[in-house]
Amino acid sequence: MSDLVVDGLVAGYGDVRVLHGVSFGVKQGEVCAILGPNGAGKTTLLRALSGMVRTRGTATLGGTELAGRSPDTVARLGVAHVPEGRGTFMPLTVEDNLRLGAFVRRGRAEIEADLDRIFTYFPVLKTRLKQEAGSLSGGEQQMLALGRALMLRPRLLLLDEPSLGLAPLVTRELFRIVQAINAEEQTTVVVVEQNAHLALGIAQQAHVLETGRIVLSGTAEEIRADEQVAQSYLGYRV
Amino acid sequence: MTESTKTDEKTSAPPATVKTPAATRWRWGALAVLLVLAVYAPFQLAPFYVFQLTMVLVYAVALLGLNLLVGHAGQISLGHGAFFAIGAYTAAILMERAALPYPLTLPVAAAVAFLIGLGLGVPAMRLRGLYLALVTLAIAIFLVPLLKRFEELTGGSMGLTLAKPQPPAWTGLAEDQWLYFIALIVAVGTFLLVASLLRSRVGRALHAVRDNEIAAEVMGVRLSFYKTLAFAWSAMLAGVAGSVYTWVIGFVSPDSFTVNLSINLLAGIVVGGLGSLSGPVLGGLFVMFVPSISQDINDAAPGVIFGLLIIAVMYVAPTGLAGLAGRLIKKIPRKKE
Amino acid sequence: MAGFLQQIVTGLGAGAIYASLALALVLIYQFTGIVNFAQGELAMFSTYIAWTLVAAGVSFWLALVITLVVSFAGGMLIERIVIRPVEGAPELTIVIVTVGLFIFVNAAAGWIWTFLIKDFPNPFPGGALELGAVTVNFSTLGVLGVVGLVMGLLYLLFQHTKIGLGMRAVATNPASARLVGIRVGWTLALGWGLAATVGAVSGVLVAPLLFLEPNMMAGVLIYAFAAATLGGFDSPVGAVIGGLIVGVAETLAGAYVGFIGSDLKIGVPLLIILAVLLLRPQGLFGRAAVERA
Amino acid sequence: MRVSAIGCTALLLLAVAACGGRDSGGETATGGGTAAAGQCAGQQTTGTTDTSIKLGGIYPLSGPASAYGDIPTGIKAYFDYVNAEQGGIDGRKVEFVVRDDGYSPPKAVEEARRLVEQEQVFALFQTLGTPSTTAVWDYTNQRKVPQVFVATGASQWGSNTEHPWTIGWQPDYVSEARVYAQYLKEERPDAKVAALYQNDDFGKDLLGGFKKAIEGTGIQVVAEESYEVADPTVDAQMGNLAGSGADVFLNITTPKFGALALAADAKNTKWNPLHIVNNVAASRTVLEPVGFENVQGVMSATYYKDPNDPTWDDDAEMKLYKQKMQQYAAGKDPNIPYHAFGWAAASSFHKAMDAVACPTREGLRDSVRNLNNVEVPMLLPGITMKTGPDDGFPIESMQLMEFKGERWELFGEVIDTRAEFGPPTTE
Repeated sequence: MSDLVVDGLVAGYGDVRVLHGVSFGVKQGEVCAILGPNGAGKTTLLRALSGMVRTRGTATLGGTELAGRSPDTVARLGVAHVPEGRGTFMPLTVEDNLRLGAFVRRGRAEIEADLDRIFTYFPVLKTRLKQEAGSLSGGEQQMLALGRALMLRPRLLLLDEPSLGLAPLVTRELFRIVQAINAEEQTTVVVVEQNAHLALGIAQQAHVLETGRIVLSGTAEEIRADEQVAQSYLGYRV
Repeated sequence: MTESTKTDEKTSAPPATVKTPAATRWRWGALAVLLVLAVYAPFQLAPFYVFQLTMVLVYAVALLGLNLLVGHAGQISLGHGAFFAIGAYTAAILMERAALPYPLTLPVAAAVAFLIGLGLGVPAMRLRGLYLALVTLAIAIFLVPLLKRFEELTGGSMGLTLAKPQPPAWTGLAEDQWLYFIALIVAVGTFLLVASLLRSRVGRALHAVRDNEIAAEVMGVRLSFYKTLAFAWSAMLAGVAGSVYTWVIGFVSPDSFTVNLSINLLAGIVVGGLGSLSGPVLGGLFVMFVPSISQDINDAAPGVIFGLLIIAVMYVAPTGLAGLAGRLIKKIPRKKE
Repeated sequence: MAGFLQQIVTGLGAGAIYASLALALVLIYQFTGIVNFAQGELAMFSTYIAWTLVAAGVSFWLALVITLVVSFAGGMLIERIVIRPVEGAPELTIVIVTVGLFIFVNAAAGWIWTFLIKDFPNPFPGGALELGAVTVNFSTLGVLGVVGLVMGLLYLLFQHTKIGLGMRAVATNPASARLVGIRVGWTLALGWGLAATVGAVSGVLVAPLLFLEPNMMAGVLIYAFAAATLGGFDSPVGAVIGGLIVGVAETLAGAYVGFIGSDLKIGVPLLIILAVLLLRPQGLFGRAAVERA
Repeated sequence: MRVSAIGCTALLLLAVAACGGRDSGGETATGGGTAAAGQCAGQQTTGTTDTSIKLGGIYPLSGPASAYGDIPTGIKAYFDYVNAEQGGIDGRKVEFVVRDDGYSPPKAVEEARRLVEQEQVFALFQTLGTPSTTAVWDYTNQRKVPQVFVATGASQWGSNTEHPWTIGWQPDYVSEARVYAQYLKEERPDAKVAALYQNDDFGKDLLGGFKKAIEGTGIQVVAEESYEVADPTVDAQMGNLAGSGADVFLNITTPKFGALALAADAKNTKWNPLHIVNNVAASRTVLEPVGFENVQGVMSATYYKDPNDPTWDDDAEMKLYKQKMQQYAAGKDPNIPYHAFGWAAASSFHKAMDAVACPTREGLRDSVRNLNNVEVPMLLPGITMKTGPDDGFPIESMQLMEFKGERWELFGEVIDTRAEFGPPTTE
């Protein structure tokens, strides 16, 4: 039984349609990778799920409709979206950024506990607590973005190109943490990634998106084994 | 700058015109009709309406300058009225104190406004957006007491009264018609000048500055140079409009050029439509006619209606009347399809 | 020397007036990146509401409370009704809408209450503090005190409450704020409400000193702009200090620089702004990143 | 997009042209006037018939100077009353068209042309403000359209000989300054005067007239400070003036700034000069917000009856004014002095029309320049309108007053400045 069910999702900007009916499902606690070339509509898909763009079709999370709702409502339903560019509140402190992640939650004690939990994943953030978020390095900012998302205690985590602009070593570390989070918190994750190799490394399921349509779906292993995918997105032949 | 404002700015830039042959024909046809009408109008209209249209043309020339700065270079000026005043006073002082024939005052007024624009533009153009708007606002406010201070030259708060240019006998034209044609020639001339300017390398550089300063800089556009130049040209056009204004009204005084003029001009170009060539004309019509319309609706408090009309136009046409007109026309053929 | 000190005190008195309105301007700018040209007029309108209540026999303090509440609601309403429809339009469009609002509110106030100047009760005692040869009016001290208090309350609100955190988030990155679940629309309305309330405080402070009439705030607005520019448009502290500097500088220049005199002293804030912006474009207390428009 | 926008502009202009063409009125149109006959033959009758007369007025109804927009309310009330109860002026019902110029000269030019060319008015009855009036007076005089009783006190309306069609009404600022100078000469021959003035023609005319009038006396101006109408306060100026040690303070301001200066003077307990406030700012409506206890002993001069002044409670004209205001300007406060000003000006116009030889534009022009001690009931007792071939100033007399208790008290004789000083001049 899939937790996230996307059915016939259509989305775009103004008169330009980007997604032409996308359907897939993600099981509770699974990581799902969305692959595809630039301009395929990967980012738009995540934006459609979190309500940042207008949509048609349905997308339900545990039976609750997400499509057509505003981003703040979707967040209140337990969806944390780490957008392209990380969405950091630059002039605010690291602590402010993290607390904003828990903006819709109540329960002071739990929130304080979650802060501590996030420092176990990202110890570096604890040392930078009173520093401006804008002064962090790219990798640290990505960690902050992840930490902010986790502060929501999300049921569904949407990650948009977490590797963008980061050094390979940092990227690998980041994906390791995502995997750990997924394992420990049982959070469902949808990750959009150029670096298919990395994404497939932590995903159970994967879909390839081209010009707004899913052209290929399967388990991570199946996708990795697909010759065309290998050629286009993995950069090597099987 | 936040992400959302970035996208806003992108959408606010007028889309590039796609010139299909049909569209080009349409365009030239419309322009030709417009010009014929403009030449024909003063022989058909009552002198009062001719005078009103003359003022529309004067404002249109000033707005053309403002459009260059705001619409094409993306810089906000709340001090355009000050350059208008500089042009007007230059013409008035030359006619009054130096007895210069009036046609000669226009190039001098243009040059003076250009130079002052250049001088103020060098420091002002290091500022962006809001800060530039406020500094130019301060210039507009400061000009009024400054004009009063140099009384021997400017006539102080009493201003200067001038004889209006008389039509040469051979034209057989009345005074209003003569002034109208002068304004029309100046308007057409400046419109052609600006149109060709925008098609040149300079125009492309300005658009690059407006759409993305950083990218423009990377592409090797000398930002401050073009911004300062845009500011000076904008001032020059305001100066040209100012000198024609002096001929038409025959009177300049500090009260003619209060900060309200600058604010009305900015409202005029935004209402008319930024970045389009018809925006200044529509804006000129707005500046000229809407205050009287407001009074016809409510003569107890015209400001109430004027304020509401400005807000209403911005609701209906957030990108200005030129954009609205464009959208309306676009809808017609679509229905036929 | 006493004359000089007295000039400074006079300047501080004027500066406190500018600062109070600058505070409201800065509030809106922080949230929306919009300079609200109608801010002073809204403050004037609020003051008329207070005046009407007092004239109807309501006690001053009760009238003040009612006015602040009404202004807050009015500010939010204006955001929902007037600004919301053009949300997403180019910034300049929104600025022009506030210009329209300026003209509308100004004319409406004249229509409703006439242009006769009105006496507004002064909450502060009428006397003055004599410090040697220098006289400091109690009303000047009162205005400075209230401006300081408002600034302190705003600081507490922004730095130590969840709503304040949300407002700062909306101010810096509205798209991202939406993603963490903040209702951005309501927060913006809240910002307008808050600015209108601070504006109302400014109007009530200013009215006993300048007399209440529809154009009461128009002159103050220009100086408030100067104050906000000088201090940095995103810094409430900067707005207040900017206001005081502008007030003192124009008074001193008007008094001691012969060429400037009273007629050209309005040029002094202009020069200060220009100098400050060229050396430090974000203003004295602003952040470089905020140069957004 | 641009393409169609130009098209639309074309259509719009076409529409403007079309609607303009329909009701175009030529320069020669007579506007339904009846041809004058007899001694009046050949004179202009535009805008008037045997049963009607159309007048146009230009005032700032919008913008920062809108306070003056109350003047036409008083005028309209007067004409409505005369139309309804006296059958108009000499059988001619008055139609009064008011236009808004927002205190902007170019707008005033436009509105003057609208009134003269489109509305075909008989005369411009009042344009307000020196800048707007100056902007249109060349036009009205070339057109030979009377521009009568303009609402500004600049002295050029009376002294300029090239504009016979334009004439002022209220005492000009120079005359007013002379009244104060005259008083000081007699009562305080060694006065040291500090002056606050508005930095425009009004402030400079009054201060200049005052300086001229005190030449050769022991009175001297020891300090002067100006303010701009855009200034929020005058505290800094008042501080400087207080430091001058003057014993007379001349307050040359418009109402709001007058109140600010009065309040600043009251607040400063160390400086207690004789405070003279000019007529423009001397209304009881200005003093009341300052607090009557703070303005005791303040001096001024006036020429028309202040509706706020209990002195006139039993005055027949004041009673009539208040009653008719209630009747014909319902909801308007008769105590606003601008309403009374408008009423007085309108009633002066009525008197001038009563005295015309011909009901023509020329007739009005000659009549207003040949007023022979015409009494206007709204003016102070003893003040009349008088003009002549070399005197273009209808009202030149004022009476001094001092604020006592809760009202102005007139004192001394009516001062005819012309008798004392000759024609006003700032030179």
